[in-house]
Amino acid sequence: MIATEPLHRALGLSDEEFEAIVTRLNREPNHTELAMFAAMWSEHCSYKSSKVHLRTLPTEGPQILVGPGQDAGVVDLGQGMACVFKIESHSHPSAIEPYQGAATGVGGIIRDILAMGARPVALLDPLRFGPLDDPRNRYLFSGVVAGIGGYGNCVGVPTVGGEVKFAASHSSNPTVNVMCLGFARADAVQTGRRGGEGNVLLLMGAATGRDGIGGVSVLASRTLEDDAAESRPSVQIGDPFSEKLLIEACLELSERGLLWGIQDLGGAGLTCAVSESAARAGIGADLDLDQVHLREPSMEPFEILTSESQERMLAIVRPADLETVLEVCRGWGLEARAVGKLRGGGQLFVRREGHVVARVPAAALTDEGPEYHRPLASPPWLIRVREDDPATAPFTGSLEDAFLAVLGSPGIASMRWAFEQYDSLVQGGTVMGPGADAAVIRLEGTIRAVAVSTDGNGRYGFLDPFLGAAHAVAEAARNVAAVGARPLAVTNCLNFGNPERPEVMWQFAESVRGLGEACRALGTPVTGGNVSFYNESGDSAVVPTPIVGVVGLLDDYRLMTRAGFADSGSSIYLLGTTFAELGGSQFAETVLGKVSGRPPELDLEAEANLHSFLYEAARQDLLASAHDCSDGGLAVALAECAISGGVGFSVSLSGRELAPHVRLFSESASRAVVTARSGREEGVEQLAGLHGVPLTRIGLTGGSRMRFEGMLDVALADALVVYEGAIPKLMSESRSQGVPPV
Amino acid sequence: MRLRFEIVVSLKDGLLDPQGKAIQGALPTLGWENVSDVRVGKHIELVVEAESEAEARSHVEEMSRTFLSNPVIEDFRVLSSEEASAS
Amino acid sequence: MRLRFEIVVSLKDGLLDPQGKAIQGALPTLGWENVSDVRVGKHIELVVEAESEAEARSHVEEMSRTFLSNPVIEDFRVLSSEEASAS
Amino acid sequence: MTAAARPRVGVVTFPGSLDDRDALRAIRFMGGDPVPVWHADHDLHGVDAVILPGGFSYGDYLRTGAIARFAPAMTAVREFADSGGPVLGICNGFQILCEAGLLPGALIRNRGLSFICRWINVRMQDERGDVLQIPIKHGEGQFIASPQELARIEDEGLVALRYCSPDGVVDERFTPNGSANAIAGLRNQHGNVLGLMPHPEHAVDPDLGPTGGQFVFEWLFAAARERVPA
Ligand SMILES: Nc1ncnc2c1ncn2[C@@H]1O[C@H](COP(=O)(O)OP(=O)(O)O)[C@@H](O)[C@H]1O
Ligand SMILES: [Mg+2]
Repeated sequence: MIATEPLHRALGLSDEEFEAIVTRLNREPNHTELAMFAAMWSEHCSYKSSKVHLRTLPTEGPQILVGPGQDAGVVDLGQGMACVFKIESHSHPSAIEPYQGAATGVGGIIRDILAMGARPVALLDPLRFGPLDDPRNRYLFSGVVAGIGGYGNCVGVPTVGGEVKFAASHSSNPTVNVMCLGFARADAVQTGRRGGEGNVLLLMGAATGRDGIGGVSVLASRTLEDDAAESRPSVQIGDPFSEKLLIEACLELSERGLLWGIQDLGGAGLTCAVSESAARAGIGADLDLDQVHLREPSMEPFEILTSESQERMLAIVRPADLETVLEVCRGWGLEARAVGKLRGGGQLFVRREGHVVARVPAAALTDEGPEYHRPLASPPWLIRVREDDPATAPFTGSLEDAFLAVLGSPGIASMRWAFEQYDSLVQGGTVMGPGADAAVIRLEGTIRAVAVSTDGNGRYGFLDPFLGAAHAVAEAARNVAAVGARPLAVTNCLNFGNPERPEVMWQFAESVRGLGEACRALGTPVTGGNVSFYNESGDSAVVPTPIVGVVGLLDDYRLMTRAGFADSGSSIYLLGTTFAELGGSQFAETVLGKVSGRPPELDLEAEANLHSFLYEAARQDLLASAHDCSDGGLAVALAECAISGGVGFSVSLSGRELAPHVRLFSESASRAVVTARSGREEGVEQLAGLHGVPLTRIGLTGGSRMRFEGMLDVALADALVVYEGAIPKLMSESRSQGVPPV
Repeated sequence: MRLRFEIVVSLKDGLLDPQGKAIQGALPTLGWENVSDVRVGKHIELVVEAESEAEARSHVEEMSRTFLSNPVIEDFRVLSSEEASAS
Repeated sequence: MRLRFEIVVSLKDGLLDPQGKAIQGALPTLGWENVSDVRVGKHIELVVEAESEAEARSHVEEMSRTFLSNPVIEDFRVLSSEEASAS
Repeated sequence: MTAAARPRVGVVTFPGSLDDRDALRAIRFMGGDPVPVWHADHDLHGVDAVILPGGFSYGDYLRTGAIARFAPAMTAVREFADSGGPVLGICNGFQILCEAGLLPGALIRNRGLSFICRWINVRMQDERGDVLQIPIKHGEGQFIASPQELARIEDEGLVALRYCSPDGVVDERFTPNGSANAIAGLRNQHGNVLGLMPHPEHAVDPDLGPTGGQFVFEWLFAAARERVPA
């Protein structure tokens, strides 16, 4: 760092941004104020590069109770209940310290749900790493998984789903996203209530320390170069035990009507929480830093204001309730201090030792940040990559070898190694846990349940960011429909490289366009999400990685469908149509060594029809099993049905116009494999007709082999070894790369 | 020669130490009101086979830095060494 | 007076130490073939306020026996003490 | 219904208990009267039986169960146990019972170090030798004891459950955490205190999976009824 560099640049603000602050304040900001602006106007907090694109997303629908703009989205589950959900990225800290980075990511997203007044009931963890032949990637993978489990298990929120994918571009840039769901009574959802002049700001939970200072500006709003070591103080240690106490205390306060409002402390710490609380109400606040419970007494005002110490919440409390609130906190063994008050007049006054150390309009921090239309340019190399269609490449190898190779590829193989490290059962609501198309969580005391899935396909995003994002929505919704639920709404985490590069910005804009189009067509509005930029090192950015979480509703979880073949002698149907689509497929990557061509086309109407068929069929109890068809194509879908049910099959895949390997491994969208309950075949066929879903009876379940007539024939037991054994085998040398966390 | 080493790995100053905090929090109710500043780290004991004490120590230092601790969040100290009996 | 103590809590000899074993198992693949007998324990640092060093030490011993270690499986050692600065 | 028919079963919530609400729900599901007990309570509200639930009391940061055992409610639990009251410790509850000396031995990090959440099979160590399907979910469930203690545990027949294969074969390969002698659950000499690593409260409702846990609640309720004259 050059000694003469102006402070604002060191803090990540551009000269123009600095000028804007001066104009807004009518004077130069002091250092404390500058630090507050730098944090709030960082990419992570202000969404300055993404806002103009995110605005195009569909956000409304009768089922949406709360859309974007709050800590988390909320959908109506009927019967007075609501589901609160949100996804967030913690990739940057995880790249430096995988265990703690992932652990604190879990803690952060849980507090977003809590800030809506909901009990956190489930976690999902979509993850991306570089290939596992590199020990560093194994270290990151095992550290992140241990960290998610370490925090989630101890805080008592079950981790019920997620996904893990591998790609070279994630080698130094792992993607760590965590989604959390909560349940609340619809009328008890906290929505950042307005008004409240004179109300007390109560800081609850952990002491504020120096760790995590500048997390948003240092870690999440820049690329990570070799200065990773300097980012150290931004990495924090999670304390799930304190978080558990925080959850129980907040829920008790909320149930007893003692909260006027509540806000989590995440990026930009106290500055963000206080300025948002004030600005949302169109007022100001007094904040007294002397009242903040510090871990290190010598902290500077700017440190206290921007510290991102974990396990803290800011409650807004009526003065008359203060004593009772403090008592509740004491009961849970939680520290709580009144640190300020909301006041009229829009200004945020910050005091330390009796002096005003900062005075800024709250709204200037939260709402008046910069907004950029960054230049876009599609990458020139993409044309060439797309022209190389793997479906036209000759394939003369053994279908059986190809099948086993695809089944055992890390992107397809069972992730039991990871998800068995997660408590998926705590809270007693898990009707279906990890390893299924979607996780299913029941609402206590009812037969209703929520189904949820997160998805994203990096190869598709790389080859066509528009289609990639649309496929992510389609696949996540298809997974939810496959268990018999009606998809309701979407949350998303957009993981990209440096937005100042036109190529990356183009990828981003295209992804948002794809996301919007798919959400509109499938009737699943976007309720919120998170953008994570600067996921690159050197000049290698992550492939466009939009992760989509879809939440759906099951009226009666006893009618839920499972993927596994349930018994012998059932008719197996393929729903949807198979085309010669190997572009970006798992087969092309694993067997042909190519990530090229165009991703499969996506007919969103056909997709929507498939979904309504699937949840209608479940509701009418027509299906013995249902499984969506995606990565690895029909061959993998059938194999997974057989492995998960422990029942083999025999199918005949017709379609002379397609080569056998294309019939097996094409990843054409909008398909699913179902079996009919015995005697309900006609019902299945009729319902498919009614919904306009193409249906082909391809064979029967039974036996202990996977038979694709005229193509290949593999023992179920052999396939099982490949499918279950792949990840443990890759990870076995790595068990102790790095000291296991205490 | 075979030398036994003791190594302490502890969280860097300034980082939250949840273990220390939990112990600290429990002490007053157990009647230990006069105890404070609790920090918890790892204690690792191991035996190194080397030509000299200096060589063994340099191995321990390197192992501690690259494997036994995570320098992003932890510091380590090599406490002591002593001749180890044959195992 | 305020005294800082260091305490080591380790699994009793003869009991299997899963963490030590895991580290031990990983060392050869990392090129440390000359390392053996790895044991992992806890290192606890704390400050005691007392009238005398002897009194402080007796507090630490008792706390270690009744709370900081589980005598069924663990041994403890009070390593050292030193005057602590006021916090 | 009379108290005898519908036993009142307390569940102690410590800071960091996680499966307490699940235990309360399972008690109700199995036909008992669930009674929440707070760690700071000095008495057990006259319950007929008590459960120490799963979770991470006090974060389990020092040792599992090490802090929880000093809670006021534990004094009451100890008195209750000494007077023959049935006490069931599940997972963290088992760890607390060992720390408190109400059961022998200790539970340390799993053999493979990782947390394991999995449906497993355990074999009852009684004449019938039923095999129950119950989930485990723990990072520190490896039971250990000194050789003499282990011999005493076996001699006195204190082992209540052992990990086994689906058809009941007890073998190290089916012991997920490396426990000595495949021990999954233990009782005290009087038979009224039972600790186990598997979670029976997550295996009672057929809507959610196998129901091997019902057996454990039936034992607890029977023991409670035996104490309370109808
Ligand atoms: N990819 C996205 N799509 C839609 N809304 C988004 C997206 N990313 C962020 N948002 C919305 O922008 C707002 C700010 O997000 P964020 O800073 O992550 O919230 P928080 O301050 O609670 O951490 C939220 O309402 C969020 O839902
Ligand atoms: Mg938030």
